Amino acid sequence: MVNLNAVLLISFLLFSIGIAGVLIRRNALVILMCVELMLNAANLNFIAFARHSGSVSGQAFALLVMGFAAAEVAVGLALVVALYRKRDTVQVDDINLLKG
Amino acid sequence: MAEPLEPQAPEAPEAPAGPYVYDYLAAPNRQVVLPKTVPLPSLRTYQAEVAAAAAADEAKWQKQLADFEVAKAKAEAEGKDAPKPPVRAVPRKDDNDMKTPWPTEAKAADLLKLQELLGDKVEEIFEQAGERVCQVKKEAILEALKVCRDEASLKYEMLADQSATHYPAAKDFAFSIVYHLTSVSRHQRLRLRVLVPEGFLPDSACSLYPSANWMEREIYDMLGIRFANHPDMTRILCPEDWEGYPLRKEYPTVGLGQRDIDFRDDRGGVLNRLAMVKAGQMGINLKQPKAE
Amino acid sequence: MSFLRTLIPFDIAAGLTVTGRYFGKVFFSANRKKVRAQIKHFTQEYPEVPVRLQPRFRGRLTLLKDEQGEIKCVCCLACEKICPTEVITIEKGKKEGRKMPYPVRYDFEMERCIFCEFCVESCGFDSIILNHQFELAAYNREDFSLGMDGVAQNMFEPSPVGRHSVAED
Amino acid sequence: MRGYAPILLLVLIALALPPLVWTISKLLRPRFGNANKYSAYECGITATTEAREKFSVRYYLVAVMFLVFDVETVFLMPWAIQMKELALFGLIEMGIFLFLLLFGYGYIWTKGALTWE
Amino acid sequence: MPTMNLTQTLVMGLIQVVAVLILIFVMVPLLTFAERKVIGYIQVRLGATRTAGGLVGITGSLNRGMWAMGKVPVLSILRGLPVFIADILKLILKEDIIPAKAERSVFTLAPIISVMAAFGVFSAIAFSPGALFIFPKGFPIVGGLPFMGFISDVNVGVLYILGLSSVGVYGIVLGAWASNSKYPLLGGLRSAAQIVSYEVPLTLSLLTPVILAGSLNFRELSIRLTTGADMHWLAAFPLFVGFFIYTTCGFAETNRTPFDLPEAETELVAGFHTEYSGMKFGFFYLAEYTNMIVVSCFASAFFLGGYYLLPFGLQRFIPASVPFLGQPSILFFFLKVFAILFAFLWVRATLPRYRYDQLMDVGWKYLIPLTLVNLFAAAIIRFAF
Amino acid sequence: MEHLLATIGRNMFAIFGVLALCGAAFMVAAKSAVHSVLGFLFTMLCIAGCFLALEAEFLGMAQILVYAGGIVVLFLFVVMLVELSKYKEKAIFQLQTRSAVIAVLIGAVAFLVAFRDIFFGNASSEALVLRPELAKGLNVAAENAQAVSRGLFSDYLLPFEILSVILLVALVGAVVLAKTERV
Amino acid sequence: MFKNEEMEINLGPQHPSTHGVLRVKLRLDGETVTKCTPVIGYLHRGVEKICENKTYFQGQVWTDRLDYVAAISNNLGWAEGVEKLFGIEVPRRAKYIRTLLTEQNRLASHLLWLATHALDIGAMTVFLYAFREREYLLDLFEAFCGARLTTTAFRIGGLREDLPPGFIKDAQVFQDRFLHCLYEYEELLTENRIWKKRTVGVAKLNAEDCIALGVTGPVLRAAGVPYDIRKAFPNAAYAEMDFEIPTRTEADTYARYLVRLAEMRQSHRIIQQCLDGLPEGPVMAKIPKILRSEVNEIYHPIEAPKGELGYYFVSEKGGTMPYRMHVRAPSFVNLQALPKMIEGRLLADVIAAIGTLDVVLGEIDR
Amino acid sequence: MGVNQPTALEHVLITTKVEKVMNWARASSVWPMTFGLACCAIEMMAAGASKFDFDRFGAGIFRATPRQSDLMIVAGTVTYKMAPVIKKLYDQMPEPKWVIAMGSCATAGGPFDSYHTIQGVDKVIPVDVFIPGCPPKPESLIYGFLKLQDKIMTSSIADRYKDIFEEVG
Repeated sequence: MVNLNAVLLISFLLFSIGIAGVLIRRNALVILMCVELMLNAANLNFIAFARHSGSVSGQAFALLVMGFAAAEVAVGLALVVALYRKRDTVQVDDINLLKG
Repeated sequence: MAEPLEPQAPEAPEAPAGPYVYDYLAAPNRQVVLPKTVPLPSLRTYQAEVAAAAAADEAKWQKQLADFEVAKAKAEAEGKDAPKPPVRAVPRKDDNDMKTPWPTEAKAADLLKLQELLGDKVEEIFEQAGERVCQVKKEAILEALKVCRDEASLKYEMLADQSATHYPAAKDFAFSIVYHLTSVSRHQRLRLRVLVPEGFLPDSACSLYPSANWMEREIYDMLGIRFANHPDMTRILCPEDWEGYPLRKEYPTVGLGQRDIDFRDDRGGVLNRLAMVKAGQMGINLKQPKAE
Repeated sequence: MSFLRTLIPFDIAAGLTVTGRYFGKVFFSANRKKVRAQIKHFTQEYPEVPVRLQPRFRGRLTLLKDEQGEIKCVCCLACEKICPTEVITIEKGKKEGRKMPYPVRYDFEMERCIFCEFCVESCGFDSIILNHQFELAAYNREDFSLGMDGVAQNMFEPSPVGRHSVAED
Repeated sequence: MRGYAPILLLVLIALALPPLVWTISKLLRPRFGNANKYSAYECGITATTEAREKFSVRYYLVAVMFLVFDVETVFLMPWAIQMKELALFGLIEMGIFLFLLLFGYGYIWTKGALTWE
Repeated sequence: MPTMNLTQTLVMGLIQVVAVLILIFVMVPLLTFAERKVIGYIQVRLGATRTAGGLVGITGSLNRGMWAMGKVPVLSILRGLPVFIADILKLILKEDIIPAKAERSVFTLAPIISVMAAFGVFSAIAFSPGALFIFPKGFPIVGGLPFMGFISDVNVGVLYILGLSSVGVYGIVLGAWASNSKYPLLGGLRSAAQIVSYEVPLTLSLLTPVILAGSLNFRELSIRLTTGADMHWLAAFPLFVGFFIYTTCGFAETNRTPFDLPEAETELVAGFHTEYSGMKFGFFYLAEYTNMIVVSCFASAFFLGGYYLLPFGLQRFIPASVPFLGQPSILFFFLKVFAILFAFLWVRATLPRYRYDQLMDVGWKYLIPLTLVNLFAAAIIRFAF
Repeated sequence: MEHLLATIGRNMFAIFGVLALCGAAFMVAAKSAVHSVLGFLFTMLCIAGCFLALEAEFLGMAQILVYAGGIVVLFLFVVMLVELSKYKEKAIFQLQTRSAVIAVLIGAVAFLVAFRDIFFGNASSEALVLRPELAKGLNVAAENAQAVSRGLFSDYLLPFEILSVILLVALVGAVVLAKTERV
Repeated sequence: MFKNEEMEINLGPQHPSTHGVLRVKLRLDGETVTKCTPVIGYLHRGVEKICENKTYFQGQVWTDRLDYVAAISNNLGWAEGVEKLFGIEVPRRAKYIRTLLTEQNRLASHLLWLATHALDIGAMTVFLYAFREREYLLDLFEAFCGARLTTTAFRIGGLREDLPPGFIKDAQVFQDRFLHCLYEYEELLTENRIWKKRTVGVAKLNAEDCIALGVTGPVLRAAGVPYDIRKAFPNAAYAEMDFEIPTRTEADTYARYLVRLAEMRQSHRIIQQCLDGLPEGPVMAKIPKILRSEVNEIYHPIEAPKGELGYYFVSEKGGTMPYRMHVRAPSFVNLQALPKMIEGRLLADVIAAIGTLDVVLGEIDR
Repeated sequence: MGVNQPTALEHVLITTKVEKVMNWARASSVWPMTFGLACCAIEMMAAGASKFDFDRFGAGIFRATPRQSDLMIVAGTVTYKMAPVIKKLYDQMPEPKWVIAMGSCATAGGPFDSYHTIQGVDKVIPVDVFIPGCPPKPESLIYGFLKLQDKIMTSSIADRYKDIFEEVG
């Protein structure tokens, strides 16, 4: 049987890689991917604790999270595409709306 | 690694670097024979020829008669039998099913109408082998085409074909360009012809007949006649960098050597040497191509 | 009704019927005799079964010999002149005991030949024909220069055909 | 989770198979190349423009629509297997869920997102 | 089923995996061969009948034997069978070109992904409802254990198959992208969008049997659909419609005519694998045909009665006491698989291909509403009866 | 043998987890966005493996279906849409936020140090086992999908309905954003 | 939208659906064609130049290789053109046999068109069925003149030989079978929804554009213009034949498909009339062995399967070779309409448009 | 040219029967490229159609891309403009590869001895089998193909390297 600590450790590491990615990468697409990664880390915890507590509601909620993540990606990428069409770039530091 | 095998080619001349091409202009049996006549069908020429032939015939006959008279007088004088009176030669009738079509006076209403509309811009109209020909001045071709297309009684909507011929033997022109017009609604055909000298830019018919686009490009490609106001006057059949205009009479059928390319990977010059051997056996002149 | 036709693909079913019928025909016909009766041009298994050629088929040029084994050609050069692709070269010569000229060389460059039969048509002495040979492939271009004294291929004999042509029944 | 062990095994074998075959064939096959051989194929013409130039944004739209429907299917699955147990309640609930999605489907249909121009 | 220890599980799994691999490696080349033959027969020609080597020696006797085989009506379809071995061998012996502009790693990875997805899917298919035979007792390690007709019997088999087959699309997209050439790019993107689009109606049409049977387990679903006690006879209708929708989507998923746009030869040369040669292309080929078999297995199990003889609830008219016809059998399953595979080839030989926009229209505007209606009908039937 | 296999079986989660971490690291560090997507795909598949190891079958499959099958495809399409060779990133990392890496690393180390006992101490390790009394008559391990279904349709009704609205909004929003007028 | 949004792609010269070596440069916006430039000349063989150096008798063999799919039509144009140049009257039986063979060749050409067009659109079986029927016709050609494709069928002044024995019987066998074959193609294609989707409304070219671009043949007739040289300027024995000019008004690919199918039926009718009413008599006119021309200029069009095929000759006095020979190839002119037909449409329509134009590169490039 | 050296494994293969099996596989599964140039292309298509059925020899899978084909049937006239394209396509084919020059034009320029026509495709790429005829009958092509199969069957790895070094003919 899986050790709860192992789950927590791995989910934590995933989450921190996600955060690091969001902070250091310039490519908006990779940043979005990192956000997804963070969501997944959270899902992992949901499932682990659901297992731990013996109920399935954590799993059900993780499923919902997946749905929300999908919606988020759809809109996020639509934004990237829209920005790209306007600015010809997907680098976040090039995208400065105020500069017009 | 083994060295490439050297083929035994003792009698081959020392091969200079670079690929070889056939020297067509210097090669035997490849010389171009330029035509001596100008085969431009024309009623006027034909009539002149017929008249000249008839006159020559008549003159011959008169000479024969005169000869006969002389001979008769001589015979009478010598007291011999009178020679046979000459019989005027009747053209021999061939026993075949051929009826050579000669140019005749224009009788078709279309041609007369065209002459009426264009006036002195028409150089000549006639019919031959059932085809109507109208030769117009080279500056007026566009106008003639416009009349042909738009005039209600003519209505030649379609430019079926356009082509040109090279006449190196002619003096005051070098090319004839013919336009074959078809009236789809009236089922009539007409040939317009212009004679253009070298270097003259005839007007493009593209604006009136879009189908002329490629045909004029082809004429340019093959004969080197450029058209004014053409949207895209580039070569169409030959590659862009082609040298010469193939359908001109001075261009040899086998070309100027472009085709004798050799794409094989020649490792160590083996192929070159073999080509030299072969050429030596066949008596072919080889020359080095110009530097690119 | 048209909605129903859109929903249920009758048209596709019709096409499938046609192809399916053919599949059945070929699949269940023993020895393919039945099929061949219905569809004349069913696959001809060429290397195993010899090819049926039409009598007028234009194959390779062949020089004919008469009953005495003499070459019939009298070097009138009609074929050489008429040949559109100029693949025939004849060299006139004399031979003991023969009145008519005798071809010392009769070269036929098969690689350029277009098998138009103009030469045969022009020949007034019936001394050449196009035979029914079509198996002409070779590994080298040189093999196509036929003359009167070739070993592998010459102007009199058909070239040896491949070992695939072993006919059955 | 024992049931998944053979699956994992098969997947691993499937992953290992192509490299294995390639290694074998590498030992057997001839190799000889020149610059032409490694150039991109374009019907025999030397390509003059970059291949990765641009793609239609339609492909993105298709992917978005697929994603949404995919999520919908994932949520339909648990409902489908528990259909009998969830009874009318489930039917209505899924009806609302589907209705909202189909509303979007109809909307993008009218917007022309489904039409490939 | 006797409980197994871990080693036994693993060894048993290995045996079964090998069995499935053999199945794939026999079926796929046979399928390509059958494709030649069936399409050939439809087109009133013979297809492959002989191999190289004339009439002497080993190859000669091979050829002579096949010539004799041509005399027998139905057997003649086996003429030229060795050609498929030659095909594989030749592909292995062929040079493998990686274009200079291509992204080497991704270019190599793409066929692996394709093969992985196609093979992985096989592991959740149950070819037979139960044990095929039992290993004799004296057998090392696995003695006394049953050899099952499936690799593994997972609870969410349907979901697993759907998920893994959707991974297959990466092989195509990445292969196309890595080629860095125009025709593959156009073909690959088309292919990806097409597969992705038809995935929706495909999944939705698979939901029909799921609703009717209430399980995600491949084997259970299949058995319940045919012999389930709570199956109403009306359920045959949504299943019947679902079968056609599923097969249509399956044609599109596997890029077969009339949906073979991505590799439409007459437009895009060879689609996404234009730049692939040798065995890299061979693996794409393998994956494509494996996918065809997978689709056929699915249709056979869920819509055509699976292990039982008759589909659409007709099996109830044959009592279980009838010795062979009333019992489930692996033979019936494969019979149906072969029938659908034949349909694949038949359709390929008959129909023209859609244009790309029309293909997307068919998917999004025609099949999705149809499947939703069908799904609703199934739900009503399941709910009301 | 038996023991080895059992060990491997017990540590399946860890194996998948470490693989997922590798994938994630590759994703963040990769130069090309396509490589990033590949890393992302690999991570998602490994996380699905983790879910399976946690006996959440349905969720594992849903993970493959939604993430590997849907979201990554979307990412890939967008990457291929926007990443042209001429727009290659000059620098893949933001220079000004290099300090962020350090901050994150320091945070991670601090976290690990602070909870070292909990993570690595033997005493507190707790196996993830299901409490049978909470399974409500269902064999959760065997009928995971049914269980999730029950959970979803009883406890999370409202979020479920909200999700449909959000999906609707996402669909419409994405279409509207991407299908703007051509300039 | 994007700065560099258009992709340039070469279709051909080596491409499965460009019917030889046509190259089409396309600019694509996504899948939509914004600009289309056909590039020809990959099969330019200098036929016109060669024919200027060959006698009128020899020149025919090059016409075989122009439109190699319909060699007999090309032979007919050459033979009739030269006969017009010399004023030769051909015996009636020869005219009938020429008509018969030309129509059979039209069938063969249309069958090949159907085969390749269907293959381009994906219906591969039609390809093989059509080729199967075509083999019949090729057998007939081989029986008549000894070659299947490059027939060199006619001679100036008539024919070399009369029909071989058994020809009429074999031709009748084909006649009896052919309509059933046509029915099969129709079953496979005409009503098929995919075929209709691929062809209805695709590659439209209305009558005005057709005439302006010089497009002739089935493409023009599918636009509603009943222009057929067999009726407009009857040659061979067409004046004595009873047939109709099938037209459609939709001017799209489907209409052209239907027009060509109807034309096959009409050809079938003409062949039947030729077979039934074949007159007795000689097949060769009396002409001298060496033809020497007068100064003349001839343009002789005939209705080839693809459209108006015209031969333009300029002859010099006493010459045995044409001074200038020019071929007005139908495909050359028809291909000009390609950009007009497909610009603004999809990539797949390019294939359909090339197929529906029925181009043969041999006569385009010459 | 270091890449052209036989590998150690190939040295072993040369001395064993394995090579025979390899040759058999290659000869039995020759996939031609769809590459029609002119008239001969029509006969090539006819050879693939029902009556002759190229597929009987295991050569029925016409691949559109050079990357997946083994055989290039140069069917028709090779012109100056087309020659670089042919060269490129030939180069893009993976080893081992073969070329059949079908018809007089591809063999020697045929009737087109003119300015734009390459006199024989062997000036551009190495040719294995020449088939004269204008165009050759489909049976003729099949015969040429059988000759090619013979050539493949009797070839050896050693020959291949010799070919690469000499590259003549």
